[in-house]
Formats: sequence, C-alpha cells, structure tokens
Amino acid sequence: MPASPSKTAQDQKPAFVFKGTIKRLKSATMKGVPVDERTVVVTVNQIIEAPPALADYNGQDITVQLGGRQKVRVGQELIFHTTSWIFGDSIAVRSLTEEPVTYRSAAMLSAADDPVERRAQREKRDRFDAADLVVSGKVVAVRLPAGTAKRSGAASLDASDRAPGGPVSEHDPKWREAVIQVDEVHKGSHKKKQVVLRFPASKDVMWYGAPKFHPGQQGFFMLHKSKIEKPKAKRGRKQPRKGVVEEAAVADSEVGITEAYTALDQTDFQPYNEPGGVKTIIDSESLKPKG
Amino acid sequence: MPAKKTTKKAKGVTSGAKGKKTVKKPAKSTAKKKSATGGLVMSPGVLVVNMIPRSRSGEHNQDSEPNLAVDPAAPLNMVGSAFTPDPGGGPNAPIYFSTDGGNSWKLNSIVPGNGTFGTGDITVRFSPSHTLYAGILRGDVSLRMNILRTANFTSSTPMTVLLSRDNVDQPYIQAARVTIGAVKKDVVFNGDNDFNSVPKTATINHTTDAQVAAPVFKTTRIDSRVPSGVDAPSIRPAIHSNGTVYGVFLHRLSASGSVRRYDVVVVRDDHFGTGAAPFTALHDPTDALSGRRVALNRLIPWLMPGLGQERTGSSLTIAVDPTNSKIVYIAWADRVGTTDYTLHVRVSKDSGVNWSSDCLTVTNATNPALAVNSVGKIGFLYQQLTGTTLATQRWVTHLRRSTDGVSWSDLVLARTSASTPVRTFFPYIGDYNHLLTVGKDFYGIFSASNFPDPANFPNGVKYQRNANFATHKLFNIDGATEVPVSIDPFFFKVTELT
Amino acid sequence: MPAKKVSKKIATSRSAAKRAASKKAVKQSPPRSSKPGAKKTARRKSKRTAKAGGRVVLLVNMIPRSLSGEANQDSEPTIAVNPANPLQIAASAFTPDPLKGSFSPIYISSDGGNTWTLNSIVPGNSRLTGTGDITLNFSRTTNTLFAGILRGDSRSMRLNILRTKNFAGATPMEILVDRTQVDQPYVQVATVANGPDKGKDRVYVGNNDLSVRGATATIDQSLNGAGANPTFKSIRIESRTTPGQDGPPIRPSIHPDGTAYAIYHSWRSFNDDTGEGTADIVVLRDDRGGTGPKPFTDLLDPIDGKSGVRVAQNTKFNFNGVLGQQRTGGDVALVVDPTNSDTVYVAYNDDHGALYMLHLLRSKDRGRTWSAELRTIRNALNPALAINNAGKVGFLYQQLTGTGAAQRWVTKIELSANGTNWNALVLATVPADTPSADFDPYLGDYAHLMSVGKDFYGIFSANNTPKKTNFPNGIVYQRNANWTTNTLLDVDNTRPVHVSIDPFFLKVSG
Amino acid sequence: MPASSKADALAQQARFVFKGTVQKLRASTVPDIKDKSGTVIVRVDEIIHAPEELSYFSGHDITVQLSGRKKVKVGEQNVFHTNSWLFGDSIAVVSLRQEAVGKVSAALDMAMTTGDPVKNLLARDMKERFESADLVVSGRVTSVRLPTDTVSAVDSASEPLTPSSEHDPMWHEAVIDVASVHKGDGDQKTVTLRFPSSEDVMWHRAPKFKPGQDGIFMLQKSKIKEHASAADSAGAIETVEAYTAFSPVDFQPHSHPEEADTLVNLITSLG
Repeated sequence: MPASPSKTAQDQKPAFVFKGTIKRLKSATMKGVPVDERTVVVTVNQIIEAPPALADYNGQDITVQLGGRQKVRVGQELIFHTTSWIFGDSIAVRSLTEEPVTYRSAAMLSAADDPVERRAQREKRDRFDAADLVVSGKVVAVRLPAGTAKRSGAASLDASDRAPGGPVSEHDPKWREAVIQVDEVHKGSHKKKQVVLRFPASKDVMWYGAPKFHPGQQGFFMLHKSKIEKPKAKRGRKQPRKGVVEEAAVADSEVGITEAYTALDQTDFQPYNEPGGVKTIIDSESLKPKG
Repeated sequence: MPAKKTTKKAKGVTSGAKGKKTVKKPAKSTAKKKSATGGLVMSPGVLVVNMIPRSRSGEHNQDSEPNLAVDPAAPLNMVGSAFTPDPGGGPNAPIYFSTDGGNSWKLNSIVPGNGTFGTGDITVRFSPSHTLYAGILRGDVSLRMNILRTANFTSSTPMTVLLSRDNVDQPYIQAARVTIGAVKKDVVFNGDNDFNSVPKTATINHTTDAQVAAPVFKTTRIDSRVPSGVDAPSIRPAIHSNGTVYGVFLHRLSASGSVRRYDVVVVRDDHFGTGAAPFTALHDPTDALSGRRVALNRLIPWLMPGLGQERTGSSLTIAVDPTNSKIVYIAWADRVGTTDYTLHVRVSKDSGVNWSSDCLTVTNATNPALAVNSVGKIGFLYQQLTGTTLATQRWVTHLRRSTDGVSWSDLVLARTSASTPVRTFFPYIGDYNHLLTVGKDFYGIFSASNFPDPANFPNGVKYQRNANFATHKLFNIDGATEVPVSIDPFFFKVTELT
Repeated sequence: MPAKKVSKKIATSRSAAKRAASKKAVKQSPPRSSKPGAKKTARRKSKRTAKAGGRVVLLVNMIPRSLSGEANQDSEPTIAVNPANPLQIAASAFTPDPLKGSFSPIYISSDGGNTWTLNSIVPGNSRLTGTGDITLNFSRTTNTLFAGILRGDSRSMRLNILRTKNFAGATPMEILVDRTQVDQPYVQVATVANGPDKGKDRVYVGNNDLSVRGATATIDQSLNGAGANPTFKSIRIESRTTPGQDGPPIRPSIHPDGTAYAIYHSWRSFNDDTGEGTADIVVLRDDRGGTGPKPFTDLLDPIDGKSGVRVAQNTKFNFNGVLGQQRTGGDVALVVDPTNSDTVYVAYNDDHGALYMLHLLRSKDRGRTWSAELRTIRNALNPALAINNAGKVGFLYQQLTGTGAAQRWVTKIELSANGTNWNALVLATVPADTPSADFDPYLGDYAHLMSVGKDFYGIFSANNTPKKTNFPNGIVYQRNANWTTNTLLDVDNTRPVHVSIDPFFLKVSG
Repeated sequence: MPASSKADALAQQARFVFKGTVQKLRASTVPDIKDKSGTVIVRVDEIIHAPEELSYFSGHDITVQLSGRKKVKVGEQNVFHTNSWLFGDSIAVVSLRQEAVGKVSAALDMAMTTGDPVKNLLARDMKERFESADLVVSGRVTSVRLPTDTVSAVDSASEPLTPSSEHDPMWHEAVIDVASVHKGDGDQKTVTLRFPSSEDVMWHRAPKFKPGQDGIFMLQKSKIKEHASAADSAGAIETVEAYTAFSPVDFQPHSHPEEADTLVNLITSLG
C-alpha cells in the first residue's frame, strides 16, 4: 500500500519555529537549492523553538521554502513553522505554515526561556500525553523475559546444538524485563506494587537512545503499551520471531503478539535528581482540577 | 639509545638547575624560544612535575586521589601517593618518592594490601623525625583501615602496621614532632569515619608517642550531636606545635537519595588530645554542645557523577597558622544554587569561636586543600570545572595565595580536558588532593589528564615518562608504542620569593 | 563503556604477537615525532585532489559546513552516482535529520562529489540516528533514484522501497513497498538496453526476509521500477536447509546484457548462546535478469546439484564477534565485469581463530568455477567491489592494524587490471579507539564502491580528526576544522567539537 | 591441585618471572639503592610470567635483589621469580627465588616454551582462582536484582537507599541458570551470587553482571559487608554470606573465546 508522500508530509510537526523578516524573494542563501517563486531568503529575528543544531541561527539569513499559498513581500515579518530541507554552507528549511505576529504568538515570544529547552519540554510533554502509564519508582530487578531464560546448554563447554530463539538479525533488540517498584502513579491506573516493562539491551543503531535499565535506578517512568512478539519455545519449522515491537501504529499480524509496557524514547525515563522535565508536567497536572 | 636522548633533552629544558637560571631571564622570551620544542619552560619559582617514572611510560591507570608528604627536617625527601597499582601486581602497593626535592620521582611498593587498583584511600605524612606515617584503607580487604609507619621509605621492607580496624572509611593522617613534658615525641592524628559507632561515626584516632614499637591509639568520637545515619566521609585534623589540634567534619542532618544536608562543625583540643575528654575545648554558642557549627544545614549533593566526570558529596579541609594557633582556616563545598558545587573558605582568629563570612567563594570546584606557611601566608589549592559542553569542559587547578585572607593571587598550575580520558572508576581525579608548607614554600599534589600539551600547563611542566609535546603523544618505554592519555599525579612546589 | 572494554580485550589479545616478538631484545627507537602541522587553516579549497601513482584521488569529508557542530556516529554509508550524469551523486549514512523532523537526510552533490549538502527526503527519521539500513542506486537513463531502507521510525525492521525523480528536490521520496520483518535491503538497478523492455528500469533489492522461516535470503524484484505503481515480487533464493534463516547480506549485481548475479551468506549452523555459526558463500545467476519462471536458478552447484554454487563451504562466523569497536558476522560482496558478463569477482569474510579474514576470488566462466584466492587480508572488513569500463577492478576495505592504543582503522582501495597485480592506495588511517562507539555498527556493516565509465566512486565512514597524516592521499573538509591544532570547530569557527565518525567520499580515476 | 613443591609455592607468589643473565654484582640500575650488598644487575633475556605492565622489559638491564644466601656469577643465566620494588628510569625487583635454567619446574618449563608471558600469568591466576573457588559453573545470567533485604528495607523506609560511604559496593544479586557444574555441589539448577555494582575505585574491577551473559563463573563463598539500609540503623555494617566473583578472572564470558578456552582447557585438564 504505497503511501503518498504528501500525506506523510502533513502529519509532520514543525521542528524549527522562529520569527523572521522576508529579505529577498525567489532566491536562496546557497547554490544547489532549486529556487522557485515560493523560495525566499529570511532573516531570523527570534528563535522560538529549535533543536540544538539551529540554536545559533539568530540574526542570520536562511532559505525558506514557503508552505502556505499567501503572498509575501520583502520586509514582512512572520512566524515560520518549519521543518528541515537542505543543509550545505547555509541552511534551507521547508515552512509548513507562516503566521503573522499576533497576540497569541506574542505570548509565545515573550516567554524568556531558551528555545532549545522549550522544544525539549514540548517533546517530553508529547511523550507524557502519549503514555499509558506514568509512575515514579525504582528498578529492583532486570531479567530475561520468561521463555528466553532457557538453559544455555552444555553449550558453554562444547557449543553445538542450535538453541531456541527466533531468527537473528543485527537489529535484534535483545529484550529484557525491568521490574519497577512503584512509589506513585502519576498517570493511568495501576494497582499492583510493581510494574514490569520491556526494554532493549541491544547496542544496535535501531535501539540507540532507548533507556537501558539497571537495578537501583530511581525516577519517573513514562510507559507505553506496545505490541511485542512473544518468544515461544522452538517448535520445528513454526518458530516465533523474538524482539519485534511496533508502537501501536504499525500493527503486525500473525504469531504470538503480546502487549507489554515499554519506554523506548530517550525521554521516557527521568532520574529523580534531574530537575524540570516530567516533574514540571506532573506538578502542573496535579494542579489541574480532577474529573 | 635515542629514546633516552629525547627525554634527556626535555629534562635539560626543565630540570631544577635550568629552571633556576630562567628565574633571572625574562621568562616570556624563554617561553617563546622553547615553545616550539614543547614549551616546557617553568615560570620563576614554580616547579610542576608529572610523577610517573620513565620505566612506567606504558601505564595508563587512573592515578587519582593523590596525597603528599614532605620531610620538614629534610625537604629534599618527599613521598606521594595515588590510586596506583603495583606494576607487578604483587602483594604491596607503591608509594611515589623523591630524594631531590621533587624533580624526579620513583615508585616503591611497600604499602601492605595491594588490590587491583593499588591501595585504597591513602594519606601520608612525615614527622621531622624522618619517620613516614600513612593512614590507608587496604586494597585487599574492603573498609579495613591501617595506620602505617616506616623509618626508611626507599627500602624494600613493607611499612609496619601500627593499627588495623575494619569498617572504617577515608583515613586522613597528620603528624608532628613536638615536646611533651620536655621529651620530643611524634604525635599522629588520623581522622576517619568509623561505622562501628553508628550514628556518631566522625572519629579521630590519635597517639602522642607514635615512634614506640607498639603505639597506643586513642579513639575519640568527635561528633557530640546525633547525626541522621552517619557523618560524612571527610574528617580532617590539623596540628599546631603548641598542643592545639583542630578537627573539622560534616554532621549529617538528613539524607534522601542524593539530597543530603549537613552542618560544618569544628572541634578543638588544647593538649594533643591527652585529656580525659579530647576535642571538647570548643563549644557552640547556641546549643552549648562541643563542636562549633560554622555553617548550618548545607545542601551537599551526593552525586556520581556530580561535577564533570567526578563525584561530589564530601569535600572538606582545615589548616592552622603555625605562627599563631588562634588563626584557623577551613574550606568546604556545598550547593548554593540548583546545579553548582561551590567552595567556601572561612577563617577564625580566636581559636574557632567566631568565624568570618566567606573570604573566598569558588563555583563548580572540588578538592579544596589549605595550608599556611611560616610567615602566616595562606595557600588554597582547588580544581575547578570550567566550560559548559563536554567538548569545552576543563579541570583548572588553581593555587590561590593571600597574606590577609582578603586579596588572593591566582596561579594556574594545569588546565586539562575534563572529558578525556573517560573515567574508569570513581573518583575521577580524587575525593581530595593535598597542599602543605615547609618554611615559606608551598608543596602540593593533584591529579589531572596527562595529555602532553604545553598549553595545558601555563606555568610549565616536566614529564619523566616518554612524551612528545609537539605531536601530543605519549610513548611506551620502547619510545615507539603509543600510550593512551590517562590521569596522572602531578607534584608542584611554589617557592615564596619574598 | 563496554565497547571500549571489548576493544581493549581484543587489543591485548592481538598485542600478544607483538609481545612474543619482544621476547627477543627490544631496540629502543625514538618517538615517531612528525613535525607540528604547517600553518594552514581548515578548508584548503586550493588543491582538492591528489595524484597517487599517476592516479587522481579526490577524498572529501561530506559533513556540510552548516553542520560543523555535529558529532553523530555517521556510520554505514552508501553511495549512488547517476550514470546519466556523473556530476549527480546521492549518498547516505546513519545521519539524523538536523531538525529531528520526520524525514531523514541523504547527502547530495551536483558537482561530482566536490561539495555535499543534506536533503531530508527519506521517510521515517529516528531523531538520534536518522534512517535505518539504507542503500541507493540510480537508473541508468531516467535520473530516478531508488532506495531500499529500513525505516528509522519503526522498530519492526520495516522495509520501504523508495524512489524519486528529483533527488535534490524538497518532495519526500515515494514509497513503493512497505512491509516489516526484513533486514538489510540492498538495491541495484539495471536499465534494459534493448528488446521489448528497452528503457525499463529493473530494480533488484536483496534482503533477508525474516517473516518467512528457513529460506530467508530474498530478492525483491520489479521489472519496471520507474513505471506508475510498480509491482515487486519476492524471490526466495535459498535452495538448501538452514538453521532457520540465512545471514543478513544478500547482494545482487546486474550486467547490462541482462545477466544477474547475487551472492549471499547461506547459514548452515548457528548457536544462539555463543553467536557462532557456519555458512556457505553462495553465488547465484540468472541469464534473463530474473524474468523467467524460476529466477536466479541458472547456476547449479557441481556437487549437490542445487541452485547456487558454493564458492566456500562451512566458513566460520561469530554474530557476537568484534574487530576493534566494529561488530563482525560475515560480509560478502560481488561485482560483475561490465565489459564481460562471464567475469565476476566475489569477496567474503570469515573467522580464523582471533583473526577476521577477508578473501577475494574470481570466476571467468559465469560462476561455475572459481580461482584460488587473489587476495587474503587479515582483520579487514566492509569489502566493496567495482569494475570500470576497461575491466579494471577496484577493491575497497577497512583494515584494523596495530595494537593497543596504536590500533588504527586503515581504509584502502586496491586496483588491478588483471586480478593478479594489485596496487593499493591508503585513503585513511585513523585511531581505532576514538571516538568510542555510541551504537553498533561503529563504522557500518558495509561501505560502498561503484564505477561510472572509467572512474571509481566510493564511500566509507571513519574517525574525522582533521590531521593530514591521517589522509596520505589528500583530503578536503567542508566542516570547520583547524589543521594545525587538529581540532574540529563549530559553526562559529571557534568552539571545539568532539571527534566523531563521518562519511568520506572518494573518487579515483581508473 | 595444591602446589607440589616449595619451588612452585614461591613461583605462585612471584608475578614477574623471567630468564636473565647476571651482568654485574653488587650494583644497581636505580641510584636510590644505597645498600648494594644483595643487588645485582641482570639482563632480561626472556619473560615467562608477567603482567602486561612489565611485558615490555625484554632486553633491558634491571636490578634484582637476590633472595637467600645463594651466590651468582657474572654471565650466569638464571630464572628469577620476582615481585616489584622500585620503578624509576630503570626498575628494581625483589627475587623470591632464583634457580639455574635447567632446574625449573615442568610447568614453568612448559610456560617458557609456550608463547605469551601475559597469557601464562593469566592462566596461572585462573588456576589459582579455580582451586580456591567453592563452586564453578557454566551458565547464563537470567536476572539481576537488588538484594531482597534492601528492597524490603526500601518498602518500610519512605526514603530511598542512602549509601554512607563513597566505597559502598551497592550490592546486586545475579541469578545464574546453571548449565553444568565443574566444581562443588553438583545438583543446583540456579545459583545466586552477589556482586558490587559500584563504580568506586574499590569495586570497579569486580565483574559486573547483566542478564543474558553466558560463560563460566568461579564463585567463592564470602562474608560480605553491607550498610544497613533500614532507616533506624542506616549506615551500620551488616555481614551476609553469599557467593561472590570479585576477581576479573572469576567470570569468563563466551563472548571472549580466547580467555574462555584457556579456562575450559584448565577445567578439562583438572577434571
């Protein structure tokens, strides 16, 4: 089922939001950028949200591929909600929307805090909203999921028979279970004293950044219900695939899918001694009137 | 042997003799001239030496948490220590020693209980009787404290165990030769955190006759109040020849994970601890209990890591003015803001009864060490973390000096990377380093990255191990095999010219 | 950090040899002290290419200046030169979108590789590492760029086969195939030269399809990739019993006359506990570009009569093995001679005790019989092969040399007109212990080499310390760097930046 | 296999064993040695056992403080069993025993003929650890957890664990799924051991265990100390008996076949 790129483009979030002034029409800040009537050079006046890579672009001229249909003129000041396009000697971004500087946006601008921080905080917020269960507590155990904790045959001394376990890929997540002793539940409902989550012990690129847990870790856990393929004992040809997970979105058919909590995003775990982040969110939540 | 030649050359440039010559020349011009070859020129009156001997050129251990002893009666003789394993992996851990005023250093494996990392915590002190004392945690048994002694620090005979006690942490030893009842004797005071007396763990083990075959140590618990759980690891004594002995420690008020609160408490004894109730001479004006609380309810984060790659949680030092036992300085680290680790220096001029406000405050620094010289000048050694990103962060080792505790000079001994090498264990550079005086001169030791770059040692440095300052490379004893950058101990001497 | 420990362990075990040698008296030699770098600043636009043995070599660090602050592990690179216009080149690596948006970047050049920019048009960006496994290839005639990727935003090995007609445009690549449980897609494109299908792009994507059991080695094939809504069919190429699956690399190589070859790592045994296994190195052929009813079955093994000649049998590999900080597990590469579809070269890796051996062999009879080893290289991996329009062979690989702290990754290209006499160019020799790995793979599970006309174009990933002696045949940086102090500099040209793994583009005239 | 003779007993203590030729009597390569009556200068001809650190000293002249009363002559070649003493520009070692090359034990003779001094020493260390081990098993770590007592302690006390010394080992428990027992009580399916998770200087060299690790474990029953965590007596030292694997050689993972094989061969040779 080929997905049209335009569609994929829509569900994009702006990654770089800034207030800027149109400086030149139909031109770019570097060669290699295919220039059309929607290509303009913009001076960045104030960065509102940015990843670290672009934190230093205040006051600089960059290339913007305009998104909306509205006409723009040189000297016009707008707020650009952009995502990335071309990085060379200069940078070119794709604007998803442009808006005039209104009261609403003015509010956004007035806030003094660092644009990189603001973006990081928004990302945490997104993860919090998406989470099925948010708890604070402590990792008391880390173990192999039942079923993979099989005897490592006399393999040790004379490695021979192929052990059970699914197909092998360098992207194998090497699933582990972390047992969290719950201090407090901040979102969702959970009765038991403990909650178990799955995490990848793999060092592979596909799992880079996913928190790796070890006993003694304490902090906030943002848990997401995910479909994981259940490792089953080897049965002749019909063999399970170990370590396949897809966060809800892509449901994967067939054999032995189990649901488990995961915390696969960098921001899904925050140690107690780390200020701000989830703490701030939880505090603000607790202030909200319940029900 | 060509390899020898190259390092010989380096020596030529930096050896004490040459160093003295440069005193007369304008240092700048010399610096220019030499910088091409590695810029190892010493500033006038400053000697900085990487203590790793040439035969150990291949080592890349994390030689952190250094300590230093200089024989007051023979200042050419000195002993250093660090987390340096016995190169042969034998039963005894090494000390560093020098017999030429710190210009060259060698290892001598005489500290009982060598572990995979050498000895555990170790501090060393000379008495003018030429006797070397050491307070250590053995490397082969966890939390076993030994107090050690040797009369000959170059011989192959291991040091004698004077006292052995289990479940004790961070011994910090001081020694002096004093007259007690017309007799000259070695007194030894060893601060340690003794888990056998929970919760009042702050302890000083002391003797007034350390040279006898089997010295008798008195064990004094110096915390008169009841801490939450235990006291902090650092307990520091300071001896004055007139019988005054100070102690400083961190009294724990509360602990929740890394969030811990303490009072900074100073105790005093006026008779070398010989009385019935040692270290109770100084009382607090508010609760009248023994031990003057200099600072109350300080947040001292217990973090691993808490400052760069280094941990935080217990940084403390004390020094008494040899010219006047009433004048005593202390320094500690705590958190005043949200992420900082801040050093505070304070002074009392009336034997610890009243205390100044901060006479020096340093942000994001650790390993404070204080010493006062024979003319009452105070020296303050510390290591400050500068820069914000990993790439730019550096450990800057400062020696600040002051005659009045108000205006301070600043001498930067090292400015080394805080990101390389990568830590192999805690502590990265040490939970302490050391500063001491003999006469007017300041002697000290610190641990830092050994990346051979003149820019890292603004007042010069001298390496014994094979290094090329032009290519910034370290080499093994074969002079060819590259050796990775690591943490090494650095000795320094600052000669007071006035 | 574990990675470091591992490499240390390897280091010591490998330094054994050296020590054994040093049992005889050591001669002390002075430190190899090269003079401090000449006073020259970072970007030496002046002399971009170097002559080596009369051959023109261009080596470019591909990180654009506007990203001078990056310190990502840009490993596992791949490259595609547009045969219709060799000035147009697309490349990729594990490089995240600088804005952490939803599309991953490819590297693009419109001046033959002299300068590079990033264009974020690959669907499915992981905020930290960009796309997953990716390979690229151009149509010979239609300027269409095809890509086989594992999406970076999926954790279920989600294969996408992509295409774009304008690889420099802002429009994201079009998704042709989308399914999960697939590993290491490797795309090749052949444009039919004559006959009824003349001008059609045939697209071959080798992949390890773990959604099936046993015979996982697969080639996804479309006979008209540039057409509207092209259909792909999955060809299972394994003809023998496996321990449940084959190894990840499946590499097709197509000749303009329609001859299609493929090589793969055909597993015979595997042990989950140790990661150790044995594999046959199997070569397949299809004389009609896979258009027939039984594709890729034209080459039968003389011994067991099954499809696919076993060039080597029961070679050892270890899926948990490491060489320095790079994981190992059995690499394969194959290339057919564009001047003669009878001639084909293969390279593969296997374990010999502590050594990771790289072997190079040749067949002159369409894969039926194979030469003795033309080259055998110790501790080398990421083999990549190409043959130019004069039949000259290019052989790119990365070799771990030295011991302990002196360990280096040396990237070499060897060239030969006859497969017997080789001359080697060292492209890069860089420290192997820095930076320490963020993730696997450290350098990549593959690098890439291809030819257009007489020229060889390649790409590899390596430590990016700006030091001339690390690049003996010359180097061009776009990102800010100080070549005197050997430090990388941020966009402001002052803040120092940590050394990291970068992709390097190379062009060697044939 | 206990040390069979005095020679072996000494050889066991010596970390730096080499074949060397006496160059000079009553002399030293390290200036600080004042009393030279017992020291000689020896050329290191061939190293037999050495830590990595000292494996580069072949061909160097070093100082040896001789043991016992036995005389040596210039030009005489001996095997020296030594430990370290002084390290300056040159090095000095203390000989526990020196013996004529012909007279060395079979084991040593073997070592001399086979390759790498560092591996020789490693093998010897493994043997020592194996002999002193109470339990040696092959298996896989299936779970790593906080010791149950500390966990329960956290239950009761509202505030989390608060180590009182920077040397606190931060004990963790590793559960091993036993595949085969090579020494000690033969019929256990799982074994639980304690290991320090601390990165502190005192503990960083002790193996740190993770679920999924496969290999050979040489375990010793030890009385280990831990800071009580219950709010009331926090900081006090308690003693627990448990299996431990403190030495870096105590765990040989299959992921490092070379080392593992060394141990496997040892086990087969002893079994």
